[in-house]
Amino acid sequence: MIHMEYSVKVDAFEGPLDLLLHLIQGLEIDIYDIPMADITEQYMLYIRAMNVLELNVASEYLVMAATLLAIKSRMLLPKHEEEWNDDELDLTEEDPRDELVLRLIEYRKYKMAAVELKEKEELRGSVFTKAPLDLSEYETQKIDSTEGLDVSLYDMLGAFHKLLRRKKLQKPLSTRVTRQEISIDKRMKEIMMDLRKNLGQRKFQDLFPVAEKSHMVVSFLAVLELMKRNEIYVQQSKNFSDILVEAIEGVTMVGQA
Amino acid sequence: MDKHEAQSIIESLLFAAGDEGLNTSQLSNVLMIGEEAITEWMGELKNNYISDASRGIQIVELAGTFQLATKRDHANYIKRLVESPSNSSLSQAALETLAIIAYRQPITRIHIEDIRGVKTDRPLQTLASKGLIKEKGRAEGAGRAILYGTTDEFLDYFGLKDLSELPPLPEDVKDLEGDEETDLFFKSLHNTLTNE
Amino acid sequence: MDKHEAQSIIESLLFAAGDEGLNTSQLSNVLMIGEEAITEWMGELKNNYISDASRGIQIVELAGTFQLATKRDHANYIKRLVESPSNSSLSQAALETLAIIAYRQPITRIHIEDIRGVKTDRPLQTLASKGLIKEKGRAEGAGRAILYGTTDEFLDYFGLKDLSELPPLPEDVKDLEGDEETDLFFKSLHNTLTNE
Repeated sequence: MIHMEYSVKVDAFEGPLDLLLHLIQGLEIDIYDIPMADITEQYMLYIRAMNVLELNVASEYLVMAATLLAIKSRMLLPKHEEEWNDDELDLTEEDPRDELVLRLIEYRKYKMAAVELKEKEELRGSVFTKAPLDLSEYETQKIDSTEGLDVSLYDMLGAFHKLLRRKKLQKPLSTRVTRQEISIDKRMKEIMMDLRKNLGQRKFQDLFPVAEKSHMVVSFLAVLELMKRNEIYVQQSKNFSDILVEAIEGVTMVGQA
Repeated sequence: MDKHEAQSIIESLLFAAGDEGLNTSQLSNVLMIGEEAITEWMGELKNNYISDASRGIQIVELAGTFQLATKRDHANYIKRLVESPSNSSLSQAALETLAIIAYRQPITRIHIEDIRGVKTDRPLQTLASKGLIKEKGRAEGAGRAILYGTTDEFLDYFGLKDLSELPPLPEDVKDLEGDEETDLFFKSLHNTLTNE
Repeated sequence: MDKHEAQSIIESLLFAAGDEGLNTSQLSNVLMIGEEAITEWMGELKNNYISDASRGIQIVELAGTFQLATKRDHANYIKRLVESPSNSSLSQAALETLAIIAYRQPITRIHIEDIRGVKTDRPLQTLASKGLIKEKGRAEGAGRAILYGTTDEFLDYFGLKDLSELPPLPEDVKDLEGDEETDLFFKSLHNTLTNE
């Protein structure tokens, strides 16, 4: 569970540039004069932390780490010996950070634009339009082929999206939920029975025999409740291996069941 | 709430409700005003729409529900709109109908109308006459309703080899009639199970 | 045709067209009135709807068309009555990608990824399947990479008349608002680190 929780939260970053912007803001430093040692240290700290948390650190983050280290070391190099062409020197001397700064500033523009788009999305969402009327009674002629038609797959997808955005009128409550619900209590008993029949142990996924939403939800809640009541024990030996569910009373219950 | 405001809210509610309309009890619930008062107001409102020459829509009462509809006087203009040399493109109605059929085939007209919330005779006719959809059998059950599906012409026109080349629907719209909350939960649960 | 009548006809036409909307040239054809006059009228009409407190609907301009829509003030009443739509708002990744495409179109995936600093296949797929972006040709050169651009549905989705209504691209902003989710992450990360 912990693993899942964090992998959701790391999505809060939209990549290494996003992470860097966050660090720059957190450290309250000037984006045009980034202290490379500090920022690199901070950045590496987070990369390491992601490793500690066993998060999958995308390769882009590692590439950026290498870039930061390279810039840092270039800045530590002694300045070039004065060369014969003194005049040119000041003009051509490049700050190793320039490219990174440009990238950060460029990315930040679109990150801000995305915020504005989000506001517009919300505003638009509070205004409701309606479906076109069926005007078949007014129709007289039809063209019986796709000839001259000028629509693309994108037009179709756009129309579909528009349909999905339309607000639907609520159906009367009576027609809504009629399916038979199974209770969590009942499912808990079933699960315990099931475990006993299988020498007190089953794979987690085997506790979801019915591929029906409500049943799966109830099964899941039943498992949680049983864990809470210390009636079962859930374990996973390593990432991605099977999750095993064990009855805590163990095999001794088999005889009594 | 003054009368103007109530009138304005009723108009927007009826507008959003579209073909399904709203009955007195729904209006009463949303506006938190007694049903009797609603009935009285609606009568008055109906007259207002009719007598106001600058209004192109009116309130009609059908099977106990109130709906907005265009005024009959304007039928000629709507006819002209339908007949006007259209921009060689499919209407929004036809496109969304086509999308529903493409992703949910085989599917009946009733089911399509459930999803769209409006009558769909005309779009179906248009699409069939252009050879983009066709009858693909009959549904089980009493009505033995026609099941619609897309044609080879459809694939051809959109440059698809087969239906599997249709772009996948975004995760969040896959289950059109699903209950969102369970969907979200179901999805993460499903992911957990299949990741193991 | 007097103004009242014209207004009434336009209202019924817009009502019939629904979210497909009508553009100036369609209105001009049906009403047999020059486009300039239509433009002027529509401006006036838009104001009428807004200033009339007893009207619950308004005229909005979306993706180059005029459409009727409910007034924003009534959103809360309508929400009591309708199911929330099945599609949720766009993810941060999708919004960023869309912003880049909107301001830099036509643009290739590689170029977008250069700007964002991360892979962008998934957001592009989501945006395309929602009909918010489309292929706008191919780039010159070896790979002939797909060039992406925004669609009419993009404009509609964000309530824009046309691309010129996009807010100017923020130039150099000093402060980015930290969002809570990230902060939360940092906090728990910090705790984990200090526990070691």
